[in-house]
Amino acid sequence: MMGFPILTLITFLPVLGMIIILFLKKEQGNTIKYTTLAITAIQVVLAIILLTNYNYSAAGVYEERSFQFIEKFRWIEIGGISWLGTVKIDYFLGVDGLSMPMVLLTALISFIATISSWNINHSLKGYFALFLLLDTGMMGVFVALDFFLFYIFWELMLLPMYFLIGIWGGPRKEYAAIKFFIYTLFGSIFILLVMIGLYFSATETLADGTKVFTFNLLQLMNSGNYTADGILSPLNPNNLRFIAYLALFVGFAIKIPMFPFHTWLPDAHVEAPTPISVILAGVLLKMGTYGILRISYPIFPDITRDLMWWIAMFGMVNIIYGAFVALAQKDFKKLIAYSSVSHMGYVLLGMASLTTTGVNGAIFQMFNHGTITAMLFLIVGVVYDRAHTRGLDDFGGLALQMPAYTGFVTVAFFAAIGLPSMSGFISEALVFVGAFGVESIRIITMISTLGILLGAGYMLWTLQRIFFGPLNQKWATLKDIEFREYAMFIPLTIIIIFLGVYPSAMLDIMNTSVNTLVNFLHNNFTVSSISGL
Amino acid sequence: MTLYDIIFYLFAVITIASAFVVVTTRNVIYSGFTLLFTFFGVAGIYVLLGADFLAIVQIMVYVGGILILILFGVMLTNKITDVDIRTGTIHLLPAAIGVGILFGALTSVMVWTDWKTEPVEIPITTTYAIGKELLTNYVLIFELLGILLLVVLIGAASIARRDKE
Amino acid sequence: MTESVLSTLSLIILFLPLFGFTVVILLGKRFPKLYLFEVAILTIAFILSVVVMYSKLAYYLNIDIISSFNWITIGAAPLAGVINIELGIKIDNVTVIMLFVVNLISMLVHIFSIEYMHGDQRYTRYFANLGLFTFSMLGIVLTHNLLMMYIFWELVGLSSYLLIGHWYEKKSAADAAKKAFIVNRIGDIGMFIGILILFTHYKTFTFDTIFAQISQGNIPFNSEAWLTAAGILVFMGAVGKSAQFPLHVWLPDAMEGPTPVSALIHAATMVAAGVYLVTRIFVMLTADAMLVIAVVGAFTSLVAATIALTQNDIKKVLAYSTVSQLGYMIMSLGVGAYVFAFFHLVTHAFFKACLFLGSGSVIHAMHHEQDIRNMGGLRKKLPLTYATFLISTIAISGIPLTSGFLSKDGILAGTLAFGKLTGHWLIPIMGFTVAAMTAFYMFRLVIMTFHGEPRDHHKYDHAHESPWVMVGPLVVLAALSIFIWYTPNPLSPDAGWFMKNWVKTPNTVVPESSRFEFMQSASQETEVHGEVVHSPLYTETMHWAHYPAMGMSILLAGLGILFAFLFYQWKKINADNLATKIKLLYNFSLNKWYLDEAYDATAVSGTLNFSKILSWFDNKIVDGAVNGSAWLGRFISRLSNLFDTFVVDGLVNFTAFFGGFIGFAFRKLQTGKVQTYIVFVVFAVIILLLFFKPF
Amino acid sequence: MAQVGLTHFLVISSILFSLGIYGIITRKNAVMVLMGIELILNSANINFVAFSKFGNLGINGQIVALFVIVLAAAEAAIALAIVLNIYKTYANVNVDEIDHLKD
Amino acid sequence: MELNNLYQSINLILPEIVLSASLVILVLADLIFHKDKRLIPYIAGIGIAITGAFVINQFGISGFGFQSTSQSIRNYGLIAVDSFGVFFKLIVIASSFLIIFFSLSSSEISKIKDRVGEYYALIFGMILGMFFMISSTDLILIYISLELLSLSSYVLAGFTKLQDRNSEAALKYLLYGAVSSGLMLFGISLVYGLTGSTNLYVINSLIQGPHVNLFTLSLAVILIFAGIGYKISSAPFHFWTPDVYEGAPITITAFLSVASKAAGFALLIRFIKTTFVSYINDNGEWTLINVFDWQSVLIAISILTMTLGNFSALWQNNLKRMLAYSSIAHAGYLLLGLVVLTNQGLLAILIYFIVYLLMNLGAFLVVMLIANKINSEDIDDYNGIGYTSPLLGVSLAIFLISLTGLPPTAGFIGKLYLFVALVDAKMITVAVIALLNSVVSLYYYVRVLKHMYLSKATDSTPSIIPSFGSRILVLVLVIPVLVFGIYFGPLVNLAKSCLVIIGF
Repeated sequence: MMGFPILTLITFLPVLGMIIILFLKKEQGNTIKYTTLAITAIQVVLAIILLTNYNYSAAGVYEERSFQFIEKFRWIEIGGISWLGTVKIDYFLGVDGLSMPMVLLTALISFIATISSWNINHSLKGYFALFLLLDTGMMGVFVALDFFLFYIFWELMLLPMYFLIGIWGGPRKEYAAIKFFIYTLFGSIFILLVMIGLYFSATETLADGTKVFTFNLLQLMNSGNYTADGILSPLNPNNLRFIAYLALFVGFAIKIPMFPFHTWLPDAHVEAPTPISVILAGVLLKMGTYGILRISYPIFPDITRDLMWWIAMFGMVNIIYGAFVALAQKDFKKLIAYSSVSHMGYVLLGMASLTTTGVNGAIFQMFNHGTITAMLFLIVGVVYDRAHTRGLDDFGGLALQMPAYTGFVTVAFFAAIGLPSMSGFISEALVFVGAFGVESIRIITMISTLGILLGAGYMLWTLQRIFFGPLNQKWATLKDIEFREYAMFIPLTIIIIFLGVYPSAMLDIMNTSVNTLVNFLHNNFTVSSISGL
Repeated sequence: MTLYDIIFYLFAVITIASAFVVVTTRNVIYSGFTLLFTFFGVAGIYVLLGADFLAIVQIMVYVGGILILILFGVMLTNKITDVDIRTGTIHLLPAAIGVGILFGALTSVMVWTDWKTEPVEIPITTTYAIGKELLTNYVLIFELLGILLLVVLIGAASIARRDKE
Repeated sequence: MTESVLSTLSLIILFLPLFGFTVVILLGKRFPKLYLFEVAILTIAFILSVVVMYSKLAYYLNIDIISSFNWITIGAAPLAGVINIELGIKIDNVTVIMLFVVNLISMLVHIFSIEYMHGDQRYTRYFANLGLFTFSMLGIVLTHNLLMMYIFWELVGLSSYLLIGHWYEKKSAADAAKKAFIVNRIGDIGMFIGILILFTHYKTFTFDTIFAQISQGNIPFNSEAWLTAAGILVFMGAVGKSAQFPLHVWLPDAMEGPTPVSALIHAATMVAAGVYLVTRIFVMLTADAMLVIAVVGAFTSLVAATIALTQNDIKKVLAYSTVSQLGYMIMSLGVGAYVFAFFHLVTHAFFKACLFLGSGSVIHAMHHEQDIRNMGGLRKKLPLTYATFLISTIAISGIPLTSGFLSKDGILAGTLAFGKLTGHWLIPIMGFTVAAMTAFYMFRLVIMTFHGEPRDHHKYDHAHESPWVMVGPLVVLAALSIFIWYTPNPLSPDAGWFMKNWVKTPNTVVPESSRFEFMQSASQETEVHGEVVHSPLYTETMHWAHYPAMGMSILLAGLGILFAFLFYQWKKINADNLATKIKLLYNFSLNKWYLDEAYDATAVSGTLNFSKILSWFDNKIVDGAVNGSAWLGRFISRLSNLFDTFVVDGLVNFTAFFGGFIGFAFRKLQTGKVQTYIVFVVFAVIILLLFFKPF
Repeated sequence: MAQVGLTHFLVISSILFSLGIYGIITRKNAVMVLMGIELILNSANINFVAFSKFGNLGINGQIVALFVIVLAAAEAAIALAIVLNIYKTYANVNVDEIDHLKD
Repeated sequence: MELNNLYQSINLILPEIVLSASLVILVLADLIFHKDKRLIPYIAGIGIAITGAFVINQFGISGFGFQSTSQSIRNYGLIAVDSFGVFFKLIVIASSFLIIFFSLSSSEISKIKDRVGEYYALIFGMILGMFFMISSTDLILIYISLELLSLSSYVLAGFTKLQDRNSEAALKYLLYGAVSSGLMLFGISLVYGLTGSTNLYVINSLIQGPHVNLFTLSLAVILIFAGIGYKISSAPFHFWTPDVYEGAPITITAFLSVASKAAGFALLIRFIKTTFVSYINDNGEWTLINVFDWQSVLIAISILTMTLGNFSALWQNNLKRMLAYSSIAHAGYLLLGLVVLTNQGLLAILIYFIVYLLMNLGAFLVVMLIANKINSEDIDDYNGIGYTSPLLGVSLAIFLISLTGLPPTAGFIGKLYLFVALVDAKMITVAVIALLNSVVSLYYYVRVLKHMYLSKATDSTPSIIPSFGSRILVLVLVIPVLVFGIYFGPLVNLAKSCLVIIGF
């Protein structure tokens, strides 16, 4: 299995699909749809193959040999001249416990989103082409182990996203699209800067013993690789690691989105077409937190240790703030959007704890939020397709009209509330357990538990406003969900409940890596001269 | 106060005064003709600087060429009928300020800089030397100027000529 | 039968209802008759539970059967040590008795519902949800660890939500369901934090492990304050579930659900879960924690009783009496009368279920009339219902020869003893007052419903006795309210097997320094395991308290009943006049101490307004700060139509706003007049010259 | 007044230069702007010649001046052509009125 | 001066000679086939191709040409041939070659086919000027070649005479250019006075001496910079750019925006490096002579330039004008490479130029093809054009994204290397400003995409099917933009081999 470049395949398969689609005619709408469906389906299959061949005891994180499905070869090589060493950039893919869940998530969500894209009605060709391009970008971000490659994939998503929101979006799509674009670009320039800074701060020792600057994330995690005078080198007494960390964090925080960088999210979500909202909430938001775990944490453990309290603080703010704002929303989709803000707060909180349970919880929460919020947005989509409105107060009594739909809604909502026996509960519980275990952020954790209550508040209120009470006669003609929509809901429902009952299925994947990561965070880069806060 | 000085001041006054008129008079024709004196003045200064050949060229090219060209320009771009051709002015204030400062800067530079000066020996005639230089050290530029003139010729023609439509 | 078989059986009992639920919820639409399957399942479960109870009590009387497995394996975590999360069940006497009670009542309710819910448009769904509830409740009963407790805790919350909201097209029902869930959540948060404290310190959720640790003096973060906190916080869960003040407000509203549901969930079982939880953590409660619990319980029971006095909705009265009785149980746990609390839990489950089902039967007969002011004289029409209802009322009022008498009397004695031992006399006083009130309002209910003349003749004429599927359960439950099942001696339960053998006060594990001295710990245990192990002091105080308590309780109950008759039967005193005389008090009670209003005014609207403010803040300030804030944009746009087109152009955004501004400035330079440009060049040269003078 | 030396010539040239700039900026008529340009070139020329004389740099300065004169002629030719073209299009040659290309 | 010296000097200017020859041939050809001039463009193309061949042939050669022998100190020549020069000559050649094909498919040019000979002749004039700008090491030659370039481009700016704006552009360009070069000339005269020489190397050695009047020198330098800055259209000498770019025929605009900018940069770099750098250490860091603080000047100017360019571009509705401003902004970015005063920065500039050549010409090409059809560059006429003419839409999108500098396009690589250079030189703040600028630039680039794709196509939206040749041309530009974005090794290697500036 190792010989076979499965990661490349799973990453670039969509591009292949895109090319195929580009060669199809505009008129062959269905062919295009089914091609996309097939591609994403294969992706899911590949993801499952990955899982079946996955070695649960390999840690990864910072040591190359314990990564899995590694593909590594020289991508860019520029012969050196005296004053500018050789530039070597690797095409370096691999997965470990941190990325595996995300890969699974991406494959799954893309597949579901494809199904829900079925009723996209105009310029299909462009839509699905961009959709697949986006897919590649997302997958790539999660499997890339070279900072440069990572960045390329990271930026690769922007443009398709812009068009997907901007062309197939709602009334204020243009505003939302450009806002998303600008925000994320603004974030990523900081990432770029830090990337370059790191490049000049650490060297990789080649087989022939020569040292060259490197973008290789794993090399950057090794404090021994840093040069004495690199601006981001811990050995350099007046290094800029602290600022760099902040810059990097902002870059990722915008994607999460972390308060106060979250304002692009509601607009983007409200305007985006349903499948794109699903992708956006299901996968894109995770990239922020994933980036922090994969890059900020292991490369800057010193600063991370100093700043954990603040990260937790922001986590708390996200949780509470998001929940409160959600409570006040009148628009179904906006409400869900803000609930995402709240839920990503748990991820931040869990990560901030720097404990195995916490980080496990965080990653698990990333996955669960992916599935649950995806389902929530699909739900919004279903009702919006039928009623062409999202105003919470325009509805009422839909439960009578669409019982099956209501059933799924109930599942999704209670999953979002964090009801035990649903996956959401486990992750949130782990997050709290982990965070509570750390003295310094114990109070923050206690306050954060309010999120559980508020969550129940806005979710149930929504449930009641839309589905309960006497049926609003305006909707007496709405049809209950049909086969295609069952096809979207059932897999998610099954996953949500299965993981709620048997969380180890996911936790075991990440456990080893997370343990390693936490160990690493606590024991490395101790020489840094950062005063902290 | 040697003769040299007197001549110098004479030319200086001619040059500057005429130049002043050129840029201040409102009548295009006038300024066109006063420009003639400026050029003469400059030519005189060349002579004082021992550049006789250059002075000749100055008179021939400027007076004989450029000035005529300019006067043609004036004529062609105005109705011959109206007697005196006036032109308005703009930016007087900023021009005054800017040029004032610039002038100050320049003069101070000119006066306070210790230029690279050496005891002067004036060659008898410069024509031979110039010719030699042009065809040895500056041959490249010389040729290049030739091409430049060709290009200018083509360009000017193609711009100025009336299209047949 | 071996232990493993026993635990297997219990697991079967646990999962049968879930199985039923799954089948019915998935296939219910297609096969409407599936509700019978559900009923059958419950019957089987009940039979099994009888078997389990019998064998446990017969063969393993003093042995706790525990079986567990690793649910989540995190292994050796840095800085935290080994973390593994276990799930498992623990079968002790309390468990099996609860199994029996829950299954029995659940089964009876199922049967009762067949008729009562007949013709409901979500008939099968209803039964499915009942199954789900039963499953969750059994989970609570069986669990041997806090996590599972919490999980099923939430699940009963869910099923109660679904069942209260069964008629969700009624707004009131939907509201009630929501309220129930959210109010419970408040308690749950406390419970969750409590659990976090314990887990963080002990790295396990399992009761016995935690207790063992504590008994070795290893207390959370080495501070007894934390231990107390943990106790109280976990207890908060009970405050929510068992509708203790101040979180009791959800229970009366929950009466919006179908009556059998009220009987099962909001009278007999779920609300008792809180009490059950406290019995589970009883051994780790410090003195302060116990005191808090006792006070909360006592106060709750008092509040509820006062409210119950004036309610006119038959179910509301019962609801408040439930709250009041739950307060009793909590109180009695607080005062250390562990056994009586549990005893009362069981007895109360039976007669309160009976009362609710009886009221259900009445409502059924009266075509969903619930206001007792429109009833009366029904005893002729519904003789059996009346009989059972009366028995249960006597029981709850604590008249001898009933189970209620035994348990209540014990509790009152416990409070009395507590008062004597600790000097907190207020608690017994409250207890006795409540006893009197209880008798009064319960009989008020009976009299107004069944005695006197019918007030609504139309409905009265159509009323008729319910069919056997409904009456049968009533009879069973009424029968179980007689003392004989529990003890041969109608005056003292101590002789009975229930107290003598089955249920014991467990040894406290709390360190000496922070517990009531009358509480005994294993270290001082004098007799073999399985005997009552209160300290001698406590035992004798209880003896001292027994007869006074009994006497007073009978007396007060009698008084209550007497007044009830004076008011409503013989009309010697005009209730309305009295009401008008003490209008203030009357309204206060009638309006439930205005608690709902108070909450709406403060907590609810406060939250909502705050959220509105925040969302405004989000739109205008946060987004605004980044966005160059819409209003500023508009403001500017008035200054120059330039910005107007700008705003319209959809570039309302700080960068663009700012950028537009700069761009605007730059544009002014680009006049199109070449001479102007040249002026700029000249000045540029000058400026460069001035600014970048050589070093 | 001192013995006429380098500085005197330079001052003249700087005056010419300034006047040239002034003319370029202020005169509306394109042709007069061109005259301004000629003034600038002349002033530069004076510099070259003067420097080469007083710096005893041989005759390079003069040669440069020569080139400049040629260039000036060429430039004038082009300029006039363009001005004529403008006149054809706009029927006047007032530079400040030819400002249709702008923001 | 001995003949062999002259002879080998001639060897060094073979490309220029070829250019002049083909210029003359063009003029003659124009006279010969005055009936039908379809052949002319191809003659021009061939001429350029041959020149290119000769330029490539110059790889590796480095030396001075036309050394004067009259005085002992002046053993440096008028021109220097080195790989740096060759690189820029190649840029010029490449862009000229493309421009010829542009002109073939441009409707503007086709309207004046009877004057097409002069058109190409003038273009050759420009090229020749650029070549000498690139390689000259003597202020006089610099001035003259600059004038040659300018004079030809003045004419070309107004060449078509189809719309009023052509003539206006020509006039503005002329006046502005004349003044700038006048200033430059005056500056040169001052330098001449200070050092007694016009040769950069000599000047360099002289200004290292003790007594140089710094104030005078900096005045002179600034005046000279005014001349160069106007060529590379860097603020505050950029004002002509938008107007001229908008007014000139689009082929010329494209040519100016790439080729003459390249020549200007080559000149600036050579001027600074040979005149003001005392020595270069092993890490490729330049040490300035302590006479003029180029670094801070350049920092200020580059930041001003890019900011001004980007923010002004936000407003433009005419695509040509917008691209004009964007080219100003890019001049700012390019200056960053010079700011750091390291070979690394130089490398970045070279790389950026290759990329810039591709993407900017590409953008202009698409704009031109669209303008051919709807003959307007107004952004509102682009509504929905992405749907009706997919090829052009997509390629324009790619070019614009590349101009923004997002992966996976070549534009990203260009920017990346610039920022790498900045960070390496520890100029974080400048880098941040530049990056923020590129965020701003995203606006107006994406605004075009918005109009092309986000607004629906109407019936009036034209569907443009470019000719086969044009399509090929577009692809020729698009594909490298994408490929270099993913695989930029060769790009950088090429640039690396072209860093040698003869001298130090």
